[in-house]
Amino acid sequence: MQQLVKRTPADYRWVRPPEWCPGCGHFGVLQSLYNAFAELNLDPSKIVLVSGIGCSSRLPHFVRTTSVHAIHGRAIPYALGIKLANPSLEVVVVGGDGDLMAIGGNHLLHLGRRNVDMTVILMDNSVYGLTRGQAGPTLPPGLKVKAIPKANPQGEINPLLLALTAGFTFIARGYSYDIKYTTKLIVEAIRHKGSAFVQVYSPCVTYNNIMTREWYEKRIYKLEEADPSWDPVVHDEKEVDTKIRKALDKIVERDRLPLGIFYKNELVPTFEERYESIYDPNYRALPPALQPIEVDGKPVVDFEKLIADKIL
Amino acid sequence: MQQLVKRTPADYRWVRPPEWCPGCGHFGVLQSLYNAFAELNLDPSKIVLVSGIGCSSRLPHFVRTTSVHAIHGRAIPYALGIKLANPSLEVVVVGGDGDLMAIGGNHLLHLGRRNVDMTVILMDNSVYGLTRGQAGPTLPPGLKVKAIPKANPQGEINPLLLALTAGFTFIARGYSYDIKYTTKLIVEAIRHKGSAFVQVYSPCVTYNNIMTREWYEKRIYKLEEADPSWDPVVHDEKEVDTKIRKALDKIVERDRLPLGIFYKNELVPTFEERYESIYDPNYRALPPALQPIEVDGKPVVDFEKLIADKIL
Amino acid sequence: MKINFLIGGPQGRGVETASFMFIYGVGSAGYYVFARREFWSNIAGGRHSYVVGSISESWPAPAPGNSVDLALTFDGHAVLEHVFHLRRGSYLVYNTEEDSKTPDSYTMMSKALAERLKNFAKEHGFEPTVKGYVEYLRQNGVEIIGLPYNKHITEIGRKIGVTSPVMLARFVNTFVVALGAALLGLSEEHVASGVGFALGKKAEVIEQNKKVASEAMKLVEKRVATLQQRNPQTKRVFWNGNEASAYGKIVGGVRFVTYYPITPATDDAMTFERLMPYPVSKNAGELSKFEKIGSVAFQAEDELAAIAIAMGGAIAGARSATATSGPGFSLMAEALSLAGMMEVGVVVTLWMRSGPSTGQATRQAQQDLLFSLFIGHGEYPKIVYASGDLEEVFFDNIKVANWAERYRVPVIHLVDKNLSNTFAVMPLPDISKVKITTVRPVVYPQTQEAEAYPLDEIVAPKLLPGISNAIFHLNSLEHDPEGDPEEDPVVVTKMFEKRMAKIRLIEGEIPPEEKVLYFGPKDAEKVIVGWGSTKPAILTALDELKDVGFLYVKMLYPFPSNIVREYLKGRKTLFIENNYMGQLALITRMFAGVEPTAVAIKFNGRPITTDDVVAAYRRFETGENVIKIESDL
Amino acid sequence: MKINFLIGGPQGRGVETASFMFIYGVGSAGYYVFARREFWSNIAGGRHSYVVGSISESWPAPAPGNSVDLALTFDGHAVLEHVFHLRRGSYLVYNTEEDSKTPDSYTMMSKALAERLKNFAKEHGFEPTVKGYVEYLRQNGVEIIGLPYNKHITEIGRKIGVTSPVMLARFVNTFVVALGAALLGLSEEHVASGVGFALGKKAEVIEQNKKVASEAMKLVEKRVATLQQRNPQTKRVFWNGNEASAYGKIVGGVRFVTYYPITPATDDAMTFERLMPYPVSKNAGELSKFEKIGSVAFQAEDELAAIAIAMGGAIAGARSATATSGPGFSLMAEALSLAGMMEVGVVVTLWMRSGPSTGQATRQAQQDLLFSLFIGHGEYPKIVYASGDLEEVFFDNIKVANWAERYRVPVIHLVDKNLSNTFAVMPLPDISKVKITTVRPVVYPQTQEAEAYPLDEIVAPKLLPGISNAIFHLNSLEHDPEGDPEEDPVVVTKMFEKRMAKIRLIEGEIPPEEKVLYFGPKDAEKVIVGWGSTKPAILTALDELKDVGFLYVKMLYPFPSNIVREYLKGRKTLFIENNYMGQLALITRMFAGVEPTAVAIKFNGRPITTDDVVAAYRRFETGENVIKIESDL
Ligand SMILES: Cc1ncc(C[n+]2csc(CCOP(=O)(O)OP(=O)(O)O)c2C)c(N)n1
Ligand SMILES: Cc1ncc(C[n+]2csc(CCOP(=O)(O)OP(=O)(O)O)c2C)c(N)n1
Ligand code: SF4
Ligand code: SF4
Ligand SMILES: [Mg+2]
Ligand SMILES: [Mg+2]
Repeated sequence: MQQLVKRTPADYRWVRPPEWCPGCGHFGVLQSLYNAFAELNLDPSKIVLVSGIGCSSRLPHFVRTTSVHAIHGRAIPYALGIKLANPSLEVVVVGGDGDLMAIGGNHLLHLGRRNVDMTVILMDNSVYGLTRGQAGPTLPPGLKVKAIPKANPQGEINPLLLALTAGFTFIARGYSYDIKYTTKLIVEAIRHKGSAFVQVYSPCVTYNNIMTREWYEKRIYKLEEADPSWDPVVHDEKEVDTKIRKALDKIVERDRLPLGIFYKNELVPTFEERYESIYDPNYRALPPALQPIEVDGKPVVDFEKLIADKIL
Repeated sequence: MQQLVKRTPADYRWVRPPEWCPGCGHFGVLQSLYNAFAELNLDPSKIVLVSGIGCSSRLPHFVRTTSVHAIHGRAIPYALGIKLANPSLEVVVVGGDGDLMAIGGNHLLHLGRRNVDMTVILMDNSVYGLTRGQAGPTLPPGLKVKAIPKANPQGEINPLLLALTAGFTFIARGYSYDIKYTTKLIVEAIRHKGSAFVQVYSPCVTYNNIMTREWYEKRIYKLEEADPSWDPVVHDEKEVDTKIRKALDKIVERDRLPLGIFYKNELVPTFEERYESIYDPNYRALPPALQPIEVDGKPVVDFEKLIADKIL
Repeated sequence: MKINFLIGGPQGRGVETASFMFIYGVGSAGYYVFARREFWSNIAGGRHSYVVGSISESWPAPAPGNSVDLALTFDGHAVLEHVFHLRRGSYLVYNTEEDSKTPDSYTMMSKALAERLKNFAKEHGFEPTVKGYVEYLRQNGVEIIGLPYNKHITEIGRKIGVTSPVMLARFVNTFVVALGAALLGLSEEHVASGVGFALGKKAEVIEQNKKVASEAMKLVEKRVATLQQRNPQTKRVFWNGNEASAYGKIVGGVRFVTYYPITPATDDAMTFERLMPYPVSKNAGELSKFEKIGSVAFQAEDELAAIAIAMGGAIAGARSATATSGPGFSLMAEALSLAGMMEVGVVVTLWMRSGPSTGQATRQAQQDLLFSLFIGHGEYPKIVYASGDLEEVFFDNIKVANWAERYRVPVIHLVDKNLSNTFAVMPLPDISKVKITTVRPVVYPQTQEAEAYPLDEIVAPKLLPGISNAIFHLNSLEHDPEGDPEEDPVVVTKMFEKRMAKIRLIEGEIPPEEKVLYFGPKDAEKVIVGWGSTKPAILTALDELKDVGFLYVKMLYPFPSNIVREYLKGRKTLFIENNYMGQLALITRMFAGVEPTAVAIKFNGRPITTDDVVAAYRRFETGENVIKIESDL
Repeated sequence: MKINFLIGGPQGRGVETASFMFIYGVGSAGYYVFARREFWSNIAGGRHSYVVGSISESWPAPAPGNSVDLALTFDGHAVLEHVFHLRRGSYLVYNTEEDSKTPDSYTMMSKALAERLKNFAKEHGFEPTVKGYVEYLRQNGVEIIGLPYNKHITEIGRKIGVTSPVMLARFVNTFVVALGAALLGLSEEHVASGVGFALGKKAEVIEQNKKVASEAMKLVEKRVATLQQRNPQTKRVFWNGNEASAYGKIVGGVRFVTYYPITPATDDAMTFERLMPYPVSKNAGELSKFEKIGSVAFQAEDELAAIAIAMGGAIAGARSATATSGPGFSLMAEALSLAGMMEVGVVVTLWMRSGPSTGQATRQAQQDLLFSLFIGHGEYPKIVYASGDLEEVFFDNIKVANWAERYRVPVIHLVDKNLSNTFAVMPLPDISKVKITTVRPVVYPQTQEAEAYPLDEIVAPKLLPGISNAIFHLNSLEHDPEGDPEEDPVVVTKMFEKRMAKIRLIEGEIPPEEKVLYFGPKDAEKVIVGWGSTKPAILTALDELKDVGFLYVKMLYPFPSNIVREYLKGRKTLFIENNYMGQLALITRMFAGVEPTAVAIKFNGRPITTDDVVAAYRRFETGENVIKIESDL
């Protein structure tokens, strides 16, 4: 039995300090995560933070929760496996634009359509920090950031549009230097029932000399401040199409960059719910990770019954 | 020197017959392709058809053009390499929903943002034909097609929404039993300057017993027939946002399924154009595949000049 | 008694159903059957496919050779495909309505085969028609049962009130099977069992087909044999290799299987999926209160995800596996290296097929041994283990799941297309032999930090998220005991050695009899060495080849060098493999330092048969040392 | 004359710039420099990084050992990291302002190292402070140059009119380098060259730093050596291994390079990209009308795409390559198998690093040899070739590009982190030796069908889309000569053998001297065997180890079994490798059947040094046969 404790952000701080460049946007995401975990008072042994490879993907090492620092681009499937085997865990993926959208783009796409109840946080700096500054998939075409030999000849992908295409049922955008706001979005994302996606603009101070703090602060605004009637939540099946269209309208904005929650729909059944109804009514009560599989070395499944229709 | 000939669809027919199940939707795509090549009177030795693996991906073997039948999910990068090395080739990718959107989803996503001048034709039957009928990524949730043991627990992805997210500058949808219409779309796609995407509903008569000819014919309609004023073309930079929003509006329709051209924008520079302006002004005149690299075994590049700034 | 049979016809038009009907019918009479399916890598289109097998009163049934006693053909194309698989005394059942057809008229026949057939006819001076080839066979002592199929079926249809051509066409399966059954002296009742089994649930269809069978059986009077009802005195199962694998997983406690569809692996995972939820045994302790339990069977977006999701399942605490074939396995290289580094126990059931690349996707090969041994960048411990028959496939699935959990390393379980498409009526495995060895997780009384990689234990105590109350870090980067990134040369050396020490641990703990088996005379001067699904053919051949031993290697990595060296010391060796390079021979030299005497290789996509083994051995005795096998049944 | 030096400090704070300044400065005085960089796998955060190298009057400069003559440190942390890399007679330059700091106060120091240092201090009875360790060193004969850096820099700043702390902090590089230069008796003018080279374009900055250097040089009077201006009589280049590779590609006609960023491979591709467009030589035939030509350098979305795009480039007719490291290489397995099957010549430049998995991403290893040999499912021909120094890296890039085109197989070019981060001032390679062997494509007068896989030629005539006027099908499935899917057993056997025949072709055509090199006395009883970047250290050690031979293997696959067997016959062998398994030793046994006598292995992420080779050899002489090397410079 765990004691009932009220945890503080500091309770989620790991003993070793972050190894990021001073001023890196990722610090803000880290702090927001500490705050969000504290606000939700989550048991750190029941959270699994999963990441790939990148400066951003080092984040789990600075957090006092269970974590899996996996390989480049595959954080989502690792997280998915953990969640499906034990749906009672709180699973959160963090990663960079390179990790989650270049090499890992396909998994992001296919997570959304499953609507597994977990959260993905994109720490977007439009460059590959850890490999020294190459163009990330969110870098607009024609920009020549510091370390690349020529201007970027490739176009950019809008992460929120991708999330919507994928089928994420919670879609939000934050800004790493606005820790309070980002905390709030992460709290909502974790609370959301279904696959949640949060893009956080998280500038790389070492390699992205164009999309800097100043650059962002000239462009960002908050959805609910610009339009106090903004309500991204689908309250009724019938609203789905309108809310999607409204979200799209904001998502494709390019000159100014809205922050906030763009879309939220808890009426879509989660994968876990669908799995329970289609495959196994006891799925959530007795998921794979919680099943005993033997008694004194003997299988718990009745083999002869299982194979009855194959016996001559 | 090639003779100037007017080719007929039959000129693109390979000696060996297709090995698909009788009635398979893929026959319609094949015929449309023959027709389109003939209409454009393309030299079959200058077309490169590229595919991955699947029933659909066998298509190149039934066509009298140069072709590359590659591996599952990677048709796009193979095609991309061919096109970038020799931009004068007409490169067309064909593949199934499994090939281009499940295992190959990431390459589709990243092709669009480059806007390389080539065409991708998705032969969509919402199942994996060649591996005997598993759910494809366009199969709606909850459907139990013939060969899968349980209803589909995963959601679906809308290929056109994905194409728009990716940045394709030509987006269309056809229906394989309407060969005339599909021919037209393919002709337009090949003519388009930039990355073109054509989804063709192409029923699998053996494994998809739900999304059948009847099923589609109850739902499809043509954009320009429903709305004679429909104009998907971006004629001016300023129109981009409106046209994207209009396309989105149609793309997200779910109860009825519009066919036609959803979006077309030739104002976005192609990758080849950008590459030429950023990297190498002679790129299209003298692309990698056309460059001599030696004279009598000696390099054509002046090494000492090339390395001058490194010499002490 | 031993009868080899073959059922062949155009792919996708009922050959498979006919085979099931036939095998089940024979099985229901109390016999054992060992059969295998050959088919083209496309869904339909009329390519030729067939099932070849043997019927026996005892188990193991002998593995087939390069010719059959009885060939049941659907069409003239099938006759032509098997002209060289018949011999004096064989029986051929065929449709005389195709007599006038030529190789060229079968557009789905390989041009190369059509050429060979035509040349053959020319050389032997007969007409290149079905009839010509049949006559040739008859002259060479093959017993021919030629019947006008459609004429008979139409007549039978009339009798039972069916006239629609579509429906009549569907009777061909039953018609052909019934002819075969009659030739084997099988009773109508057993054919009826086969019909019932193969045609599923529709009562009317079954009744009609039973009548078709009954009428068809009257058409032949000859007898190849007389299979009388017998009592095998043991429970028997009719299944294939993919299924045996899935049942093994379920019994072995695997509760998490991921897959991306690929031939010939998919049916392993899909059987695991189809059987869900699973009935709970009475002696299941706390679980007994549930009537059924479930698992996770998950179709991933690709194999990169399939292996990662499976590893995620293992990290969370489920026994996890993924089933794939070569192309998918290639995509798992990076994750397997991670499994070694992060210390995650996961099973990859690798259904090998003929490569390289897409190759012959539905054909047999053992080409992925070396790749399995060294897959993934960097050095890390793993287990590579191969099964050779369906019983092994079943039991080995349990073993490898135990090992993955015990050693927390990736385990590559090598099986192949040949096993996947082996259909057998065989004794039900005795699961009283099964032992599932789980490792209990640590559970702390209160949430606390824990070391995922303590340096003082080769395999760390098991920490599970959410279950252990432990806060711990798993890491793909080289790390310290707490799992944090570390590049200190002393720590990284220890960590590397700790991981690699698992190899010795595995070598020490797994008993020799699970690594290699030796058959034949103890002191044989000559030894055949093999692995995987060549086992039944080699064992069957041993009956004929006296004085030869058979060293059968199951554990490929860590390679049991000492044991193998001991067995092979001072003997002449013939390695027999379904590949080009002689891969087992290579690793035997690499690890055990033993110089192979000769290698027999077959790489045309077809399995090695009993006749192949015998012929290869004869050539070996004459001093050949690279023996290429080219038979094609 | 030979001087080993080291420059160390917190990562991301100018150590690299200082090293360039120093190396260029020394180089500008006419010397050769051979240096390598060690750094942590994160961008900043203050981990310790350093450059270690040697200065010489001739080339090749000797490879460094496990200690240095001169250590230039930025901070106390750096001193502590190198306590054991100094020996009697070494010089240490350090900042006395850090005297009072302890290992624990350097939070970015590995805990394990801090522990070891503290224990050491305790054992030797001194205070665990920077001062304590420095005193210990002094007592052990190390010459100490301790200065209060900031105090001096502030003073110098005042003199030259700079007071801002941020700007003063930037002078540390130059300050430290100047102290070192003074100790080496280098003239101010050469230091100024280094400053100019390292600090780029801003004239003001350069001027200030020159002044800083000039002032700093006055602070030391001691001399380690006196490097007088000399004339090396040859053109020299200052580059690193990644750059040498990129120049090799460009010269070798590679015009299509794809990459997905990964350490330590990216700079190969990015140099190729940065240098574009390339100047055209005067003797370039029809090309001479262009002043510059371009290529395609393409950043892909992942390595699956990178290799596929490169192969696409090759199919279209460009010489194509992709550069990667272990994790990316793992992702290329499936495509490499396809390259074998479809017969596409593509080069993978594999910059190995320490694994498994992400491992130590910026550290050295030779762990991917076996994986390279057997990567990808199925059996197919390939070439695996390794380079051992920068000159080889340059020339081998040309060779492998030739071979990929000639044999139309995938070529894996093995290089490693050690080579990538070797910085050398060395003779400019003599490109008069270069021979580029292109294959002209078929060009039909009119569009026609053509066989992509004719059975009568091992390597088919070259067909290029759009260029050959040919209609042809390339295929991942087993195919007939026209490239259409085929499963006929006879055709597939021929096709398989035709592909594998390339192995013999390659073996026969490539001359022995490009496969292995032998150094040392012809009749040495004992032979060191090695491959790749251990070459300079082994060669340097040979100077000390008399009577020992060195067999250096460059061609790893097809393995030159006969040649290796010939060289090793009857001799005792010591294999020296930067891995755990002794992979070259394993493949030598597998392919050549030669039993290695002993293996020396180092797997802590650090390269094998000259001292390591000497020590390993001594232990080998005493009969050890598994020699673990643990040194850490
Ligand atoms: C398969 C593979 N390819 C490449 C790499 C090298 N790599 C490490 S981090 C990284 C990109 C990091 O960029 P991003 O995810 O945006 O994170 P950031 O550093 O910007 O926070 C790459 C390409 C790798 N580790 N594995
Ligand atoms: C890496 C890899 N994984 C799996 C497969 C097996 N496979 C062959 S085709 C196919 C799916 C085909 O579906 P789709 O692309 O939709 O084509 P369709 O057959 O439906 O036209 C799969 C999974 C493969 N060839 N390679
Ligand atoms: S390189 Fe960029 S992303 Fe990485 S730590 Fe530094 S500032 Fe942050
Ligand atoms: S299985 Fe489906 S997709 Fe494949 S050929 Fe048959 S009908 Fe077409
Ligand atoms: Mg980034
Ligand atoms: Mg499909």
